[in-house]
Order: sequence, then structure tokens, then C-alpha cells
Amino acid sequence: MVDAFRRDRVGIASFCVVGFFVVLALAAPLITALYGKNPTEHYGQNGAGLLSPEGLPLLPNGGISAEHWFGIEPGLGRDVLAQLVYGVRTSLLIAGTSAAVVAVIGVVVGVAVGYLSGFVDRAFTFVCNVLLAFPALLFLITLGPVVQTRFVGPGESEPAWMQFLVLVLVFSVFGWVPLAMVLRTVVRSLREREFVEAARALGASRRHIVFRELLPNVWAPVLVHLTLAVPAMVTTEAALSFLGVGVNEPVPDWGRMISRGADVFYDDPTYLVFPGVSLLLFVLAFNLLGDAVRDALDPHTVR
Amino acid sequence: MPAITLRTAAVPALATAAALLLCSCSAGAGTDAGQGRNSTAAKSGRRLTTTLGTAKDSQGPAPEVPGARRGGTVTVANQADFPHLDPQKIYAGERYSTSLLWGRQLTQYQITDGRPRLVGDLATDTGTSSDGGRTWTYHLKDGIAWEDGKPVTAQQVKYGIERTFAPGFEIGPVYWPQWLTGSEDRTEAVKKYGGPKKDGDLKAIETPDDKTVVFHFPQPQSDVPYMAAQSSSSPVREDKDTGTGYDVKPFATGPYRIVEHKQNQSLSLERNPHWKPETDSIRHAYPDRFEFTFGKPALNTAQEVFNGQGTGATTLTTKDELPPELISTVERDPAKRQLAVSGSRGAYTSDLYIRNDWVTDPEVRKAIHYLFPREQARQVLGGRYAGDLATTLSSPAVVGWKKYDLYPVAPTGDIAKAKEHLARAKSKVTKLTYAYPTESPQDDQVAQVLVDAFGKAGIELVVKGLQPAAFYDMVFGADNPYDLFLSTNSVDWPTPSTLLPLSYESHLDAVSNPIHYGNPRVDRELARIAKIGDAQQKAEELISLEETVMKDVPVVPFLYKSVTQFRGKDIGGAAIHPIYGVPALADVYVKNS
Amino acid sequence: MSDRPALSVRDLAVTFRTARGPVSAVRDVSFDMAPGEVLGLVGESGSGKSTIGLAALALHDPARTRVQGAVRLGGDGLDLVGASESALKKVRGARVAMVFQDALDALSPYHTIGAQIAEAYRVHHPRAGRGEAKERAAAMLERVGIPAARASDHPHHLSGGMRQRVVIAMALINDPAVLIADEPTTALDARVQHQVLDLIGELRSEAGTAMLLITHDVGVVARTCDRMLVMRDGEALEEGPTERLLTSPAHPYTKALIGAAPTLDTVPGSRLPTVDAPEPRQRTEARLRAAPAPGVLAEVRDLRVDHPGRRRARPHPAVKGVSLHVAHGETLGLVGESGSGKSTIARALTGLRRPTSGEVRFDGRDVSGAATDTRLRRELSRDVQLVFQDPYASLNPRHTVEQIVTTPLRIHTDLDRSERGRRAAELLEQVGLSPSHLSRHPHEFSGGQRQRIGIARALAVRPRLVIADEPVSALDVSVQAQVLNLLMDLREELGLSLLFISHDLAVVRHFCDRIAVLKKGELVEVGPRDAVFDSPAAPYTRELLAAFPHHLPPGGGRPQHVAPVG
Amino acid sequence: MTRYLLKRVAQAVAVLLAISATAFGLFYAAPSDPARIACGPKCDSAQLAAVRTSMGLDQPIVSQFTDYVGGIVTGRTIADVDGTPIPCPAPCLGYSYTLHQPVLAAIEDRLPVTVSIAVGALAVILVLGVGSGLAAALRRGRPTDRLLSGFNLLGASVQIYFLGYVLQFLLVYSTGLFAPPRYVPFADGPGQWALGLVLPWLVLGFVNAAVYARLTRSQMLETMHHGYVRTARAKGLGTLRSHLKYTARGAAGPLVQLLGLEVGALLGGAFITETVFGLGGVGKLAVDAVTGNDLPTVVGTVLVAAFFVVLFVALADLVVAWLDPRVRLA
Repeated sequence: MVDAFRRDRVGIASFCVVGFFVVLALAAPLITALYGKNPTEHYGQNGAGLLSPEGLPLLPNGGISAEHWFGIEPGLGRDVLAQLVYGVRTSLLIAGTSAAVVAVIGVVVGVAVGYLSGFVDRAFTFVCNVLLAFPALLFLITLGPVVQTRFVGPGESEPAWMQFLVLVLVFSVFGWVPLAMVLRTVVRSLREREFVEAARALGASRRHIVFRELLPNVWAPVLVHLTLAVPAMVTTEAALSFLGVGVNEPVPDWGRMISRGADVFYDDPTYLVFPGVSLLLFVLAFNLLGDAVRDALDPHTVR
Repeated sequence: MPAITLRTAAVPALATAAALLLCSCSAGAGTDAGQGRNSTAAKSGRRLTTTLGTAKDSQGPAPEVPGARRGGTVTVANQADFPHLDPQKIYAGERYSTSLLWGRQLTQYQITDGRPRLVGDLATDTGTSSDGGRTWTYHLKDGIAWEDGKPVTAQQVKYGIERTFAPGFEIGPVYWPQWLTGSEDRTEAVKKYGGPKKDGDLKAIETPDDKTVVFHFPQPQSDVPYMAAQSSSSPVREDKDTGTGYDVKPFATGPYRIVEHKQNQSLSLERNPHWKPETDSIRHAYPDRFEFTFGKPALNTAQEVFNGQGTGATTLTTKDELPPELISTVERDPAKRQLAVSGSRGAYTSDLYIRNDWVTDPEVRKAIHYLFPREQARQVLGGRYAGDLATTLSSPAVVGWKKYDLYPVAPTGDIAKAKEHLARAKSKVTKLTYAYPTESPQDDQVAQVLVDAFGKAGIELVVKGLQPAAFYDMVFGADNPYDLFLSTNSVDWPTPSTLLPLSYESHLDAVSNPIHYGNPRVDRELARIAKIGDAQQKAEELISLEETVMKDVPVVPFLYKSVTQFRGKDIGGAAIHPIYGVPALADVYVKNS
Repeated sequence: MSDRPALSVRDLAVTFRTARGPVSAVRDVSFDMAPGEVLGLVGESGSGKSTIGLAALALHDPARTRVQGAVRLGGDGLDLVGASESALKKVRGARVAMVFQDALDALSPYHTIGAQIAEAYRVHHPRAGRGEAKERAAAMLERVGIPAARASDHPHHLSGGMRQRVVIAMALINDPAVLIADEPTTALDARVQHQVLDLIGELRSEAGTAMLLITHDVGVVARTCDRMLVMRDGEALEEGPTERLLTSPAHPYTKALIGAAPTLDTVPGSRLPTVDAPEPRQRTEARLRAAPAPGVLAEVRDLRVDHPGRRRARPHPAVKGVSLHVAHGETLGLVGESGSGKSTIARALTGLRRPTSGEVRFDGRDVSGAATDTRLRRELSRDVQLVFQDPYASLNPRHTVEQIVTTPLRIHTDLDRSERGRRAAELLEQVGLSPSHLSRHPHEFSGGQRQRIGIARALAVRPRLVIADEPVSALDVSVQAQVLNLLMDLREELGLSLLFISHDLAVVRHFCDRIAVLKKGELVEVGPRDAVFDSPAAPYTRELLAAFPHHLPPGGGRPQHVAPVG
Repeated sequence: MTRYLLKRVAQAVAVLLAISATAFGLFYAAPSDPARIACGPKCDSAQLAAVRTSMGLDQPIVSQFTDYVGGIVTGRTIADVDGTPIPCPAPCLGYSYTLHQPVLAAIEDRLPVTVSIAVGALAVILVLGVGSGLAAALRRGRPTDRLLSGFNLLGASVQIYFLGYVLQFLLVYSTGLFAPPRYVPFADGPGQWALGLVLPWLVLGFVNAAVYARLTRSQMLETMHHGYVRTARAKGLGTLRSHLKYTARGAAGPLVQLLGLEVGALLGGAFITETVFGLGGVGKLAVDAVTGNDLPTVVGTVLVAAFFVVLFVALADLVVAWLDPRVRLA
């Protein structure tokens, strides 16, 4: 499989891009330290000559300069590059954690339901139908404020981890369904395969069958699902920020940058383009990686 | 997946992304946008002197707007619909101004050359008082009628005012119930009279005939002519009073009537055939129709209006302001600059409210006053377009306003001075909370500006963005847990009489006095001034009391609000109403096109 | 009918373009088919025989295939290689028609069979109305022995044999000059296979259609073809009249191919010739009972197994009261057509299926409950092991050979890792594989090798009874011979008792001591090998035997065409 | 068949009940008090209590829910904030105290907008997604395939809120190539209707088309390998014709199912598209209701959205069964 992947040049390239973003996320503090800017300082407001009285960057191209490589944010005048780098962190942290939770729930439920069938299966189908028909985005919009007022005292700001947690929770609630459904189908067909019967004929226990025979066969669809789910979560998270219910200030966030960028697009398109194109690249790379992983794992692929 | 995968095709996708990146160059705001160039931003807080007009001034028709033409359809585009159209529930400048199109009150402001003059609207004049201000009498004009042709009667005016006592009308002004019953507040007032449905006839208003309304007040009242101009003083026909339905589609007395109102979508007006211009000295009715549209983002509307796309040329806004994002685009282009309609937003001021009962130490409040980053916060809100920095509590638009600056400070704040005052505080303050409505990203940014400034002074500012509904619920609730919030408010009419007595009296509830300000000396003064029947003297006394209040730094004055709205190139007569702070629709016409 | 050959193939070469470079599937194949002649194209999987069939209709995907040489039709001598798509459209289905192997796959599941046959007519008779095409289709259905009333059925409503008849009807409705039949009967039971072949022969000879019969089964060629062409690895090895090739093959491969499949005439238990060893050291005499049977090892008594019905449908019985036993050291052959309940009995014996009623005993112990009792099944599996039919599906693709072979050791023994590894190496050697294969995954092996792995797994815990469920039917003839040889050797070496299940009478005869014949879940006949084969008691057994193809070409009775030597 | 339909309806009802219960419970926990919002900030506690009573908020949540469900079946009369009785005929999805109208009426007002968006977007999805998937599959491995696939990959990776704004700026406000997005009722002129919505259609369609293009392509390629397609060609059918008649039919199943889900979701409101282009459809209504804490409208829109999904998924299943006679409805 690794060999198959290695032969895939686009796959390698996308893997590198994804790796690059992961490194950015991990090394964000280091990068900004080297770069000499931090994502929360209001450079434009605290230094003269950067923002107009209306809050737009004075320099052309969104205030790109030797000081601020990607320009500064309209309004507060924060450094765009530093914000972008920390924004990857936000996106990846939420999407990565959600993906992990989704993987665990999806695998456990999907494999269990696929193997057990019967009543469990009917219950599962019902839950899936409910979750599929539920307007998830609306749910997401509403849940943030609910959690905030119910669990955060008025005198405290909602801690960043709690916002993250809410997002992770909601992504997980809706995210495990497709994975579990896929795995259920996979396991159902695996269950009918002779090697499972062979294991039974060898006297293998149920546990042995589930863990040693079935599980090694489902990690391929899980991996494919997750590499495609991560960009989906990143964009949904950005969409929520766009609708104004994502991660709050001052945690840097791409969705919020895009949303703000869309507002100032007419005067300062640069500010939309950096986060917009970054997100596009990020999602594109992840989608490509997902395809590459799928191809590499799928023995039937003829390329 | 069989055969060639999609991924070999990544190249075109990436190329597109790269192309997008390349063509995104933009000119910076600084290229020709300097500080000193022509700006459409209006000087806010223009000083005003509202005069009371005579009976002659009150006779229609209204003086013609030069160059105006009849005919055409005007589109009014705003992102949000009016939350209320019921005249007794309307309580905001822009709604007052808009409702003039279909609603008439006892009195109203006539605007000539941008100067307001209070004249009789349904009434023949601004009212005559007797009995030391305890009795006020209004006579209705002849020829005033509803949209179905039936005449407007004194009883209907009375019924309208009676409605303000009823449950569900808490959101309107409280003056009629308070004044007519001589009560401290509305809660007390409605115990004496609970509205026409519950308690029938209100004795305090007499209608000796169909044309005469007589108000009897237990205490002398000097501001009745102004109150008579409020939307609450509109007549309502009992047979047309559909309860909550009336809030969606009221019955017209003005030049237009409502054809259809799809909430959050559209509101259509057409001419009211029974409105006679000669009875109305305030309103014009140039266009044949008004079409209000709701839901479109302000930025989109602005683009269409400035580019004259779609119906943009005949569109104007009354609520959506010029998006800060478009300011420099508009300023660069003289043709577009013309289309901005700007002015002082009535007597609106924006202040940083401090809960005085929690931040009890005046030294801390002074520190906040000094560290408050006015300039930075205003920059985020659109710079001078947001308004001028304020030093006084009341707006220059209030009659008799006097300038003062008790604690002068640099616009960007003075952290050192703030720290000095903090050091003098009795107990050390390390943490304060600030609430704000998450209506726009600017709200978030202002919060960040404050966090930055407070942080520099050594105070951790905990900011809490709340859904708008929850925000107003919270900060005007009795159990508001937040120390600070920004609030934009106005006096109810251009005299100072509704400012201090209705907000800075210690017994007032949280809705009126959300900062819980209480100063016994101020209370005593207010009690004394309340008894003054002479409007002029009362105004002067209140103005001088304002400085006493502000010495305590109950709030930090921030802005005298400006407003910049916009109109299509074929819209004529659009000017900001000096009282209501939005383009006066009753003067608007469609140019020859 | 012209004198020219109906189909003339010259220097045909087919190359597939793949990601890993071009792969040559067929090289320099030339042959002619006279009108009305039947040519058998014989070879094992991968020999390129189907590729030739597709090339004869120019059905290869031009984007990924390069076809060189010439494929000429009789009549106008049109060369299909390089002909325009519009010319080809006129040829396909009208002058050259094709019968595909898997009728279920070859028929659209979405359309009725009547519509599919009628379409074949209308494509080439554009002026014919719907009504006419429908009538023609109905008539054609009748001719292949399907009531015209079933024209509105969908393929999944038909049995396998009927589906194949539909495909034949579709191919022959336009009276083509050439019929390409690609393994037309492979998926069918012997009796049905027989009927279908007869039908093709009948229809073909009526119209004088030449037929290219592509098959791996020498038996089918023997009974059907005038001439045969043997293919191996994309090349034509040998061509000639069927009779000559069968009796005196020139090429060793041909010889092996013919000898590899046991026939009803081979000496039972003899070592079969394979491609690698065309002349095996022959056991001179038929295997006798390896050891006298001191007693019954495993038995079923009045076994009934019902398949649970789908949803609320009634359960239908798969096995209806069968009593059988396997004695110590004996090999019992279980024969029957598909659906006769063979595999169900095997699964009941291994504790994979719960008997609806009746008794399953192993070594005297009642093991009927093993399907629901994990512990009992575990104990049973210590002694009874199963070798599966499908060497692809029965090995976990994610496990290494070592994991696969040592799984029973993990379950049943306390051996540690290295001990298990040693035993695994030993087992691999025993089944003729190198211990260096231990770390590989199943997909790196060929079908025959995989079946050896399966056998090694079954032997790991030294079971007393091995149940082999069609262990060779998914394999090529020569590989089948190898695996059969291996099984025979192991049986000899280890003194195994075996329950051997197969639909192939010749294989069963070759391998087993005793034979049980099943029909639709019921036991028809059981007895010693020779008794059953030489003097079958049940009419059903006789029927089966009659349908089974013999290798020797039938003496006369069939028009013999003299093939022009190419 | 009847039995199947009955079973299906029962399932749908159960799903919708579960969803409405969830929505009800969730939004009940929402931050601000709907009664206070209806009553206004100057409401004292006595008035608030009165409003709560007239809104039925003083009831336990379970009985509020059963009243609600009862209203859907039989209709009911709801008291407005001031006690005015408002008739709300079945199916009553509650009454919005902010809009002063029954929720269903509010949704019906906006449904034409949402339906218009959905119809056009669906057309774009079909043409762009299914069409390009078909073309790519038929010309697999060639430049057409790569180009189309790249185009679709871009669609799969780009965001409506990014693309929408950029295109709106470039095509509408900078160059005037497109009319400003707005909704004109179909009855007022199909031309105007289409002109105002063409940009939202394209953006929404393009972004969603990618999934269909990929699915169509992979389904086509998978089905193409089935023997019956080869049989069709062996009969003498042209390549294109056999692919359209046989491959496409075989590939349609999963597409139809995905489309069913999509149509349902689109009719529930395209939140982001409606927000970006300022179109007042059901999605906008829902978002506004959430921010305005208009509980009845939120629950109503959730339920209607779910209803459409359930309905169209069921319809898709029927279509799949009709397309493939092997599928048995049970």
C-alpha cells in the first residue's frame, strides 16, 4: 500500500502540502517568534501610518510590507500571516480531534452493528435516519449560545477549549453517522466472506473474529473517510465562523477572516484572498490526499 | 475507483487558485486617501434649535421641495424589517421617520432647509396649555381622514393614547401613562388604568366633541407638544385594532397606505386617496409607490445603489448605513460621493456604560475614562463616519446644549493617567467584564480594542459576546452581571427633559437606569426641577445639572453619532431628518429619468 | 455460403496498455474457420483465449488496447481490425454474435428479457416495428425452449440455464455467420451444460453458423468441436482436428492439459499429469481403502437443515433428512448439483450451521449444538477442519500467511510465538510452499498456492477429519491436478479421514473411496466408488453420469468438417 | 406495495417525531427567554408571567411538546402575547410571536424563494455534476476527463461564502455581467425570475456538483465493466447509446439516492447561499429565528427541513426500486 502510494506523484505532493500545514500548526509559536509578530497584537492601531481613519490598510495590497508579509487586518491591524498560521492550528485542532472522536465512535458502532444486526441494526438505522434528516448547520448555529449561557458564568469568558469542545462535540454527533454506515455495510459484507466463516470453523471466539479478522479489514475505509472528513470539518467550522457562531475572538480563525474579508473585499481584496486561498489549498490538498489514500488502499484500482 | 483518478486533474484547480491570488492586488487606502481630503462624513451633533411653529405653520400643504416631481416608485432597501409598525409600539427614530408615510400624529416636525420646527399635524397647532401646564388642549384639523375615507376623530386619538397603557405596549414610550396618571413609572400607572380593553374610558383625556382632545395632568407638564409628536400620539380606530396584527399592518391616515407587508421580506405602500395635502404641512407625497425590501446585506444593496444596478438608481436606505468597507471606494469617486446621504444621527450618543453600583470607586471609573481607546474603537467602527468624539453626556442636538470637557484626554487614551487613578483606588481592580451584542464583526473588534487597552492598564477585561436579543435582555435586566457595555441612546425629543430624569434618578429600574447610578444630591435636584412648569427654565436647569452628574463619571462619553446612508442617482430630496437621524422619506422624490 | 472461411484470423496480436507498461495478451495467432465449422479454443486462465474472442468482435476499448493483425469476415472480407465504428456496428450482432460466459452479468438486470432480445433484432432491422421485433423475440425464446410468456420477466427471475438460453437467443436472432461462444456453459451444472451445448449445436447447424467455442474444459471440446486450438500464455501451441489432438497431442502442454483433468476413465487415485510434470510417476493400481475402517468417525443422522426465510417468508429446507457417516481413514465423496445441500451438510458437521433437526455426531459425541455453543465448536474444531472452495475469499486479505496458518495454533495450543512460527514453516513445506513465504499476504499468491495455504491452515492442528468443500473447482485444470495430487499425498502421509465435496463426478471418482449422491437435499444413493460408478442404482445418478462429458471424441454421428490447415 | 408505503410512512413519522422532540428540547434550553423578548425589555415580572402564561411557557416542556404535536395533527388555537386568540389550523407548526403569524404561514411565504433556488441549483447540479461526470467517464483518461475532474475538484474544495462573494463582486458589481441577485416571483416573469437567481444557482450548483461528478464518474466506470454493457455493444449498439441506455441505468441508483437527500436538504433552505446573496428563503428565516430566539419558528423550520429530507429520501427509494427491478420494497 505504501508502495502504491509512493508511486502516486499527486498523492505525494498533496501529502507534502498537508504535512506543511500540520507543521505550520505545530510550529505556529516558533514561526511567529522567528517572524517577530504575534497574532493578537493590534499593529495597525498601535503604530501610526498603517491604517486609515476608517480602518483600512494604507499601503497597497492590504498593507503588504517588509514588516507584514501578508499585510494587516483591516480594523484592528493585526498581522495576517501570524493570524493565518495560528488559524491553521484552530482548524486542525478542531478537525483533528473531531476526526479522532468520529473514528472511535464510527468504528465501534459501525463494526458492532454490522456484526450484530437484528434489533441493534434497526435501532441504528433509526438513529441514522434522524441524524441525516436533522438540519445539522442549524443545530450548530444554535448550540454555541446555548452552551455558552448554560455552562459559562457571566463573569468569565467562554474558555477557548470549551468553544473547541462544543464544535468537536457537534461535529462528532453528526460525523460518525456516515462512517458507521459505511463500516456497517463493509462489515456486513465481510461477515459473509468465507474467511470469517473460516475463523469460526477454526473455533475462533466472537472477540477474535471482531478484533483480529474484521477490524484489520476496516481501517482502509476508515482512513479514507477520515482524510476526506477532515477538510469537510474544516470548511464547516469556517462556515460557522462565517455565520458568526464559530470560534470567538481573539482566537485566530480562517472562517472569521474569510467572513471579514468578504466584507472588505471591495476595498481590500487581499485580505479575503489570503485566507480564502489558504483554505482552498488546504481543502484541495486534503481531498487529493484522501483520493490518493483511497486509491492506494484499493487493490482494484487500475491506474 | 477505476481508471485514471481525478487527482491527475489537480493541476487546473491549482492554477485557478494561483490566478486568483495574482489578480487580487488592490490599491491601499493610503494612496490618495489622506486624513484631510474631502469626506462625505458629516459633522455629527449639529447644534439645533427646535422652535415651536404657529397655527399658520401648521396649515398645509408642506412647502415644496425644490425640483421635486411626482410619480415613480421608490425602493427602500434595508437588511432588517421593522420590528414594530403599531404606532403605539414604535419607539425609534428610523421607525418614527418611516411611519410618517402612513401615520399621522397630533404634532410633528416640519423640516425646512434642514431646520426642524414643531407644528400641528392632525392638530391645528402644537397645543395650548392652561392651568400652569396641567391641561393641554388640541383641536383637530378639518378634512383629515383614514384610508377608507372615514374622518379621524378626537375619540380615535384618545383611543390610541389609551392603548399605551395596555399590556404588550411596554415597549413604547412611558410618558403618556406616567403623565396622565401622575405616576412614578409605568408599572404604577397601569395599576390605575390598564388600557381600553380592561378599564374602558380614561378619564384624564376628554373629548368634548369629535374635534377636540383635552389632556388633564395631575402635575404640570411642559413637553406635551413634543410627546404629541411621538408615534404613540397617533389615532387608532377601534374597529381596525387587530391586536398584534396591527403591529404588522396598521391602518393609514398619512399619504400612503400599506398594501402588503411580508415580514422580513417586503412592505408595499401605495397612495392613500383620502389624504389631502392641504391638511398636512409636514409630508410630501411625490412618488406613487414605496417598495420596502428586507433581507439583502447592506453591502449588496450599497453596490447596487452606487452602481445603479437593478433598481439601485431609485433605491435608498433608511437603516442600512454606508458599509465602512465601501468608504474609501465611495470617497475616491465624486459621483458616488454625491450619493451618500449623511448627517447627524439625531441626538444619538454612544457611551461606555459602567455599572456604578459595582464599579463604585470613582477613581476606577476615571481610570476607565482615561484608558478608553476612543480613537481606536472609532476607527474599527468606520472612523469619522461613526461620529465625532464626545465629551458631554447629551448631544449637541439637544436644545440648550453646552460644551464641557471635565477630564480632557487624548483620543487614543492615556494609559499612564489611568494607572495613576487606579493606584489611587481604594481596592485594586484586576478584572472587569464587558458584554456586547454579536451583531457584526465590528462589535467583536471593538471588544478586542478594549481588551488591549484595559490590558495595558493592568486590568483583565473579560469580554462576552451575546446574541443581540440576549444582550439587550441581559444588560437592561435587573440582574445584569456585566460591568461594562457600549450603548447608543437618544433623548426622546430635543429637550433635555427626558435625559437625566429618566436615566440618572436612583430609584429608576434597570431598564431606565441600567448603570444603577445614584447620587442623592442629583436626586434632590431632579425632584426640584420636575416641578418646574416652564419649559425654558427646566431645560436650562437640567443642562447645568448634567455637569454635576458627569463629575462622577457614571459613563464614558464616546461618540456623537453620525449617520451616512445612501441613495440611488435618481432619488431626489434625500436628506437626513434632523430629529430622527435618517433620510426623511416624506421628502423623497424620483428624479426625471 | 462462400468458399472463403467464415472467419479468418491472421497474425493477431493484442496488447493492453497499463500503468506499468504494455502487457501482451495475444501474440501472432492465426486460424481460419470454415462456414458451419466449430473450432474449440482451449486454454487456461490467462492464456488469451477470451481476448481473441473479443477481438473477433472488435470489442476492445481502443483507448487501452492495441490490436494488430487481421480479423477478416467471410463474404466481403471486411477486416475488423481498423474498421470504422459504424462498419463494426453493422457487423456486431448481425454477422458475428457472441455468447458470454456469465449470463447473469451479460443480461441487463433492468430490462425484460423480451426487450433485450427484441433490441438485438431491431438494431439490425431498423425498419421493423416494435411489434414485429417483439414477435421475433417471442419466437426465438420458444426456439431456445423458454415459453414466450416469460418474455416480460427480468433475468433475475430465471434459472441459470434459462438465462444462458436467453443469451443464446439474443446472439442467434439475426442468424449470424459466426458465433463466438466464450465459456458458454462453465457456470452451469453438468446436466444443464449438456442441454445448452446441444441447443447451441442444434441451432447452429440449422443456420450453418460457424462457431468459435472458447473453453478451458477439454471435455466440452471433445463433445462439440471439429477442430481445436490450444492456447498458452497468448500463443497458439497446437491446432488440429479434435480427435487427433486428444488422442495424440504433439505438444507436452496439450498432453498435460488433456491428462490433468481426471475423467471417468482415469485410474482412481493415480497421480495426475500436470504441466510441470506431464509424466508423473504413476501409481499403478487404484487406491484401495488406506486402512480398514474400525468404526465411524463422524456421522449425521436424519439431518434436516432449513434456510431461514427472508423476512416473513417460510423457511425452505436445504437438507431434508440425510443420514451419512465417514469412517476412520476413509474418504467419502459427496456429489450433487448446485443447491443439493452438499455444503450445508459440511457446515453442519463443522458446527457452522445449526441443524434444524437430526443429529450430528463426531467420534460418538453429539455435536449438534456446536453452531450456538462457542466452546463446543472450539472443541470440535480441534478435530474437524474445513478446506474452502474459494481460495480468495477464505483467506483474510489483511493477514500474513504466518498469521493465517498459525491462527488455529493460537486458538488450540499453548505454543509460543516461535514455536508457532516453526510449525507454520513445517506446514508450508508440507503443502509444497517455501517457508520464506510466511511474511507475505494472500494476494501475492496464485490461486493454487492459496489453496495450499488453506490446506496448511486446515492441517495445522492435525485434525482427524478434513472436510474439503469443492477444494479444486475454482482452479485451473492443471493446478487442480496439482492440488489433487497434494491432497492424495497428504492423505497417504497423515492417514487423514476426508469428506470430499464436489460437483465433478470424475474428480470424486478419482479421489474417493465411497460416494454419496445428493439431489435437492436428499440422499439418492450411497455406496463404494465402483458400485456407484459402474452400476448406479438411482436413475438420477445415471442421468448425472450420462451428462458428464467424456474425453474421447464420440465416434461419428456428427458431421465432420475437414479443416483447411492454416 | 401498500404495506411498504404504510411502513415507510410510519418510519417517517417516527423520525420526524424524534427530530421535533430533539429540536424542542434543545431550543428550550436556548439562552434568552422567548417571553421576555416578546414582552420587551421594559416588562416587569408580573407582565412577564402573564406573557409566559399566554405563550404556554409556564407548562412543563412535555405538555408543551404534546400540545405542539397535537397541533400538527388537529390544529389548535394559540394565544398571542396580549392574549388575542390566533387560530392555527392543522398542520399547525406553532405561532411566531416575533412575526405575529403562524410558523407555517411564514414558511409558506418564503418557500417560493427556497424552491426557486433549489430548482435552479438542482438543474446546475444535474448538468454540471452528472453531465460532466458522464462526459468524464466516457472520455476517461483523456484531457477532457482531467479538465472536468480538475474543475470539479475545485468545486469540491471551494466554499460558497468565498466563491459567492468573489463572483458577486467580479460578475455583478465590477462588470455588470450579471444582474444583482434578487428574487422575483416566477409569476412576475420567468425571465426576471431566472435573471435574479442565476448567480446563486451557479454558485450553489457548482459547489455541490463536484460530489455528483465524482459519483457519476465512478459509478459509470464501475457499471461500464458489467457484462451487459458489453452485450449491448456486441448486439451492435453504438458505444454512446449502449452507455446511455445500459451503463447510465446501472449507475443511476446511488445518484438518485444522493439526489433525494440533496433535494430534501435544499428545500430545507440553503442557509449560506441565502445569506451570501441576501435572498429571503426558508434558510434565512431559520437563521433569523435562531438569532432572534424565535423558538416556534426554529422548531418549525427544523421540522419542515427534516420533512423534506425524509420525503425525498423515500421518493428516491421508490425511484431506485422502479429503476432496478431487482430491488424489492420491503
